[in-house]
Amino acid sequence: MKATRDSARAHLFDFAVVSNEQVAEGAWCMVFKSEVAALLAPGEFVEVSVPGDPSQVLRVPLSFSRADAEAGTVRIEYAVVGDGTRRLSLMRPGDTSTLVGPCGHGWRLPGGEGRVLLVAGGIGLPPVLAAAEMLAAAGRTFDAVVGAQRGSKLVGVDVDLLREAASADPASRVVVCTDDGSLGRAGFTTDAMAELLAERSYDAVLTCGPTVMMAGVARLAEGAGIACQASLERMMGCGFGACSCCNVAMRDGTSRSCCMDGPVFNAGEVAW
Amino acid sequence: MKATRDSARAHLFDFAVVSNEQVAEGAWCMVFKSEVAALLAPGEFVEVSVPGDPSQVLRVPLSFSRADAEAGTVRIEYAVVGDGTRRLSLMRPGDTSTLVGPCGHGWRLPGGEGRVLLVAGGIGLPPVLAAAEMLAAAGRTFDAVVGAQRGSKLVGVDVDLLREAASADPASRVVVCTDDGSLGRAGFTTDAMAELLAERSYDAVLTCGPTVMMAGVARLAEGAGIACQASLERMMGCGFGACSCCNVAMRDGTSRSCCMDGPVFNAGEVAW
Amino acid sequence: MVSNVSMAVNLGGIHMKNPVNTASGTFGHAWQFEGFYDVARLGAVTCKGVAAESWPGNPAPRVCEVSSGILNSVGLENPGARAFAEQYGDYLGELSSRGCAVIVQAVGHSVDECRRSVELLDEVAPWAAGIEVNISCPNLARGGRLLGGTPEDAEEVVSAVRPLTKKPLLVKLAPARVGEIARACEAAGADALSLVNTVNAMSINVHTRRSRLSRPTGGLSGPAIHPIAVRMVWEAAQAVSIPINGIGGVATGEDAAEMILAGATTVSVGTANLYDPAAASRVLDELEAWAVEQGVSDINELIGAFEC
Amino acid sequence: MVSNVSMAVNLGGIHMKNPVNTASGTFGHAWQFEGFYDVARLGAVTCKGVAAESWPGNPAPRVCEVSSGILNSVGLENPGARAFAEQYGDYLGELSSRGCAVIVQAVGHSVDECRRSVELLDEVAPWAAGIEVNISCPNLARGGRLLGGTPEDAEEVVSAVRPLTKKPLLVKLAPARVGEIARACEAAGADALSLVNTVNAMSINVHTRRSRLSRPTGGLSGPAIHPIAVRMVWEAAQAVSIPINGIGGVATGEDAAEMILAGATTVSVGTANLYDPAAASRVLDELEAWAVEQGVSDINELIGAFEC
Ligand SMILES: Cc1cc2nc3c(=O)[nH]c(=O)nc-3n(C[C@H](O)[C@H](O)[C@H](O)COP(=O)(O)OP(=O)(O)OC[C@H]3O[C@@H](n4cnc5c(N)ncnc54)[C@H](O)[C@@H]3O)c2cc1C
Ligand SMILES: Cc1cc2nc3c(=O)[nH]c(=O)nc-3n(C[C@H](O)[C@H](O)[C@H](O)COP(=O)(O)OP(=O)(O)OC[C@H]3O[C@@H](n4cnc5c(N)ncnc54)[C@H](O)[C@@H]3O)c2cc1C
Ligand SMILES: Cc1cc2nc3c(=O)[nH]c(=O)nc-3n(C[C@H](O)[C@H](O)[C@H](O)COP(=O)(O)O)c2cc1C
Ligand SMILES: Cc1cc2nc3c(=O)[nH]c(=O)nc-3n(C[C@H](O)[C@H](O)[C@H](O)COP(=O)(O)O)c2cc1C
Ligand code: FES
Ligand code: FES
Repeated sequence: MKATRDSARAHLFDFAVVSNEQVAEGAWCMVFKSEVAALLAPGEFVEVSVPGDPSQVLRVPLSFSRADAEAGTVRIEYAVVGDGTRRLSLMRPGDTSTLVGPCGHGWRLPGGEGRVLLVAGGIGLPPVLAAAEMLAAAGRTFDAVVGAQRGSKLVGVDVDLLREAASADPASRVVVCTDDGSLGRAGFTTDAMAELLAERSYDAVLTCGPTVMMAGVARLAEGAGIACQASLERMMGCGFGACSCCNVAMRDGTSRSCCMDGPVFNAGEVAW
Repeated sequence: MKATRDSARAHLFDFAVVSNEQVAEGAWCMVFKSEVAALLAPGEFVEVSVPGDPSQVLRVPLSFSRADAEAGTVRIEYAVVGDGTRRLSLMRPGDTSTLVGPCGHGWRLPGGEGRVLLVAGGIGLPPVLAAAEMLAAAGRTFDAVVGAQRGSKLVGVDVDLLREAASADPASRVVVCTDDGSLGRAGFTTDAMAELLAERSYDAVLTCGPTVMMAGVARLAEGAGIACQASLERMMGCGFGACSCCNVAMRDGTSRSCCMDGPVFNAGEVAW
Repeated sequence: MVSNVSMAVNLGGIHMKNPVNTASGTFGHAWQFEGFYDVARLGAVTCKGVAAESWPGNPAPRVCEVSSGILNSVGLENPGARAFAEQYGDYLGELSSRGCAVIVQAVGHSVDECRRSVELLDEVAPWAAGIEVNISCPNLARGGRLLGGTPEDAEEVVSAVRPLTKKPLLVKLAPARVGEIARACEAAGADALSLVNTVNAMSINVHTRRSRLSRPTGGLSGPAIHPIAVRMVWEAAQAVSIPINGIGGVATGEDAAEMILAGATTVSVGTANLYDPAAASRVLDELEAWAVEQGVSDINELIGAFEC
Repeated sequence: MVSNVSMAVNLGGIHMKNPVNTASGTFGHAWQFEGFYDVARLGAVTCKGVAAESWPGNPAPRVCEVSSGILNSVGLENPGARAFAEQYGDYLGELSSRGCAVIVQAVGHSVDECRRSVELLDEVAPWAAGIEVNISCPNLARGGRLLGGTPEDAEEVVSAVRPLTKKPLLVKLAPARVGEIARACEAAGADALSLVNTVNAMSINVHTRRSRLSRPTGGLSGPAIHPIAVRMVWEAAQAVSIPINGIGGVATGEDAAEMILAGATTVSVGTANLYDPAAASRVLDELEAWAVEQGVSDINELIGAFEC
């Protein structure tokens, strides 16, 4: 595609924290108010500037679980894994900063009319919830597998919202699993997925989670001949195509930009 | 002098802000609680770590106007001139950080029993107030000249405390002057000083303020044959003798450490 | 901002309406910034380096954060000169007609490859105001040796490419031996110099004992290198009489002003674009405000006006 | 902290009970830190450089702040070797008997001056565990050229001073061409190398158009240079087989661990001592905790254990 002056989608916005609370072991949920809310599509992300340490210059890329255009609010969930996310967890209602967005290329509504399978692992849940709400709004049915290391790490409120999104379809199944069996069934998301694949047929699989998990999901989907979209993570320099830091190696030997061509890719094209 | 293991006076202390308010145009006053209070002598200083910007590593050297050993509190006054002092002004009661102190070598009680003249310019007032209280406690009499660019920049509460310290001596004079005449008499501190020197005799002059002012004060004192102590400022790397960044050139061609040999020097020895 | 200070400068034949440029590799192909401000307000933009044929670059991760800066190991990934012009030429040509000088950058793994990329760019980018040849990328594994790491090597590359274009030729230097190398480039016919490129550096994850990048080393950029870059611009400005485009950790108008005082004619904003996408536009406003404060009528009066 | 990891290392004949050292010029003469912690816990301390005769250093201001670092232009002010030993010898001798190796540093404006200061230090500092010769100070105006700026110059200085002491001889390098210069120093008989010294840099007050120091340039130190220093330690470690004392922006145990993984046997804490006076002691605790976490029984197993 040829770039034009109008190709640029990312803008700079202010945001103001509405709430910011711990929702699971190591996981926080923040709702903020920002004009970006009206522009975000499921699976896209924002680049947040976290106050408090000017020696750490980069923004933090974050997906969202819900963007409410009317209320002008966005809900993000994040794991505190380093200093940027730690400082993010210290922001209080009323605190303000800036973000860049919308960034990236989100979920594509799968073709066909059949059932969709969602597979989320750990902090990969937020964009999968956004996908569930997108599917529900489009009148599509889906099942979901949600996994975590242990129950205490699972963002329960997201699982509830996911069930809510699925509730129009009585046949829908939402399977929770944990590595240690402390909540739901014991085992990996891929185990649960394999069982579902054996029982039901799906038009598409949408997944987000740790890379190893997504690679497994992609393999299963490919084996079953089902189209699969995966939301990838990369260390990012900018989030809007300026630096080429976020490359994703593709099976065909080419390289794609995670922040422009992704973060959602056709899983079958990625060199896992 | 030979260094020994016990020569080191500076320690690391926590402090907690009790109050922090603007007291004049561009000037703030902070009272904090810290164990260093019991160790500080008038004219010494502390090196404060100001939170909020890890990219600015150095501590800020600050004199104090009063250290209350019993209450465990220290009162500092500071001008907001750059980012460190700006961040200091944002600290709120209850906020904590660390400081290094006591630093330096403070005022020496002047020999003799005669009257002492204090000359303070701008934000040089805090250590001069500490000197006034030291003199009062020692039963010594003094006059004071306090100058500022304009009235709005003068820390009035310090001038009041200075008057209070002088109040045991009915003959004491406290002269306020401003460059633009907006408060007290119009003119420089050195003008007022010259008039006082013509009228009264002094055993010693103690001064702190802008370098040009102190150089003028030192010249007048020398002309009148009066011993003069001046509290100098230098850009500092540490404040406790580790880096040699704070040198003061002396008349005899040698160089002294502002943070160890000073900040109070015999004005007559300094190469102004 | 409307002021009475003339901001126009001449960078070795590239006429810029103001001294603010962008650093190669940190500004995409410029269109990405149209959502943040009108890119045409900048004096110039410099595009990501391109080779004659496409390069894959290094595996991920390509970036990590360090104190006041970042390390990158992008490895000059690029689609090749023809694909570059195909995808971005229309936009860049339009940007140029909107009054912003567009500088394209040529890279190569050898003198010959540099020659081919300059030749190709000269052909496919008629809208370009100038061609910059990058003789400095620290990510380029070339027997461990930079394309222009010594005065002799630099002179060889510049002499080789100089005859291939009539456009102003800029040479982008690595942050080492800049005085000598600047002189060699000038002697070989460079019209202007860009400096500095990133500083070779390293960051280790002490838990895994591995590099935080996919390569052992990467290039350090951002505020951390600014004082080093200013010193090198000063050194180069004293060594040559061709104009200098100052690069390294410029994030504010004051940073840009330091570069100009040290002897730079123009200033490129780099890493700051990534975390503060409006940075270059803000730097321009702040730079102009500084020129006003300094009481000059022409920003050219401030070039090299450092007093020592 | 009591752990089962052996922390003792041998820096070219200097036996240290742990790898934590301090950087010359940032630790006074060590006694200043006794108010912050028991200095004898450190593996070693390195004293400020001294010449045969006293040096005045540069005028004020000698320091300014930049992003994640400072610039200094102290200019090696020192009282001369005899006065140094006179004032600090008793304390340093006692520190040495408390189990902390004391390294003294020799400086000179010429090869001959270096010779004289090494000779004098060898005489007046019998308590010293080793002598470091600083061939790298960027503040030393010497026709614009560093004492050991090229491999040839470095070899000349080291060869000249080597015969003058039986103590372990360390050589402190500037941050340029470290691989080649490290090899030259090793060939000339150095027992160990310290690197890096500060990076020559510049900071201009754009309102006054003057340097923020009393000199046009100064030396950059602190966290900003850490990734550059780690890379140089790695480069030097691959070039020589004598041990390396890694210096540059070390403020945490992780910073120290990076140096060790890159090939340093010991690590010196520098600028961090100034703003965080307990830094070196804390770095020691954090480094030991890291070694425990890495599951080794001897810290020596981690030297150069970077996996690339
Ligand atoms: C498109 C995208 C969407 C994301 N959405 C979410 C989300 O909704 N919720 C969430 O918790 N996290 C999300 N992440 C990951 C999040 O950006 C990182 O966890 C965060 O940047 C870490 O910053 P830090 O300063 O706390 O940690 P650091 O100290 O910088 O790093 C801690 C650890 O996190 C890894 N890391 C750092 N940055 C990234 C990154 N950009 N991508 C992957 N790993 C990284 C590092 O390698 C390191 O192991 C997303 C990442 C991307 C690229
Ligand atoms: C012993 C001593 C005692 C001091 N006591 C007081 C006091 O009681 N109240 C007060 O307001 N200030 C005092 N100062 C000055 C104070 O330390 C500086 O104003 C402060 O460090 C500036 O920091 P900043 O980050 O806000 O400004 P910066 O942005 O660092 O600098 C702003 C301006 O202040 C100057 N400056 C910075 N640091 C110093 C310094 N250490 N000494 C002199 N000038 C400096 C700079 O040259 C610049 O012009 C004292 C300084 C010393 C050395
Ligand atoms: C992600 C990234 C990619 C870069 N790519 C290039 C490049 O293609 N060609 C080049 O000459 N310099 C490249 N550079 C170097 C910059 O142009 C610039 O010289 C350097 O980053 C210093 O400036 P800064 O500190 O403002 O970023 C790149 C820098 C970064 C951070
Ligand atoms: C104020 C100051 C004074 C210094 N004096 C010396 C010195 O006398 N001799 C020397 O070899 N290095 C000197 N250095 C350099 C340090 O020893 C060290 O090599 C450098 O600062 C890098 O380490 P750092 O980033 O941890 O500070 C000095 C550094 C500073 C900041
Ligand atoms: S993160 Fe910069 S291009 Fe994708
Ligand atoms: S400020 Fe470091 S020695 Fe005085």
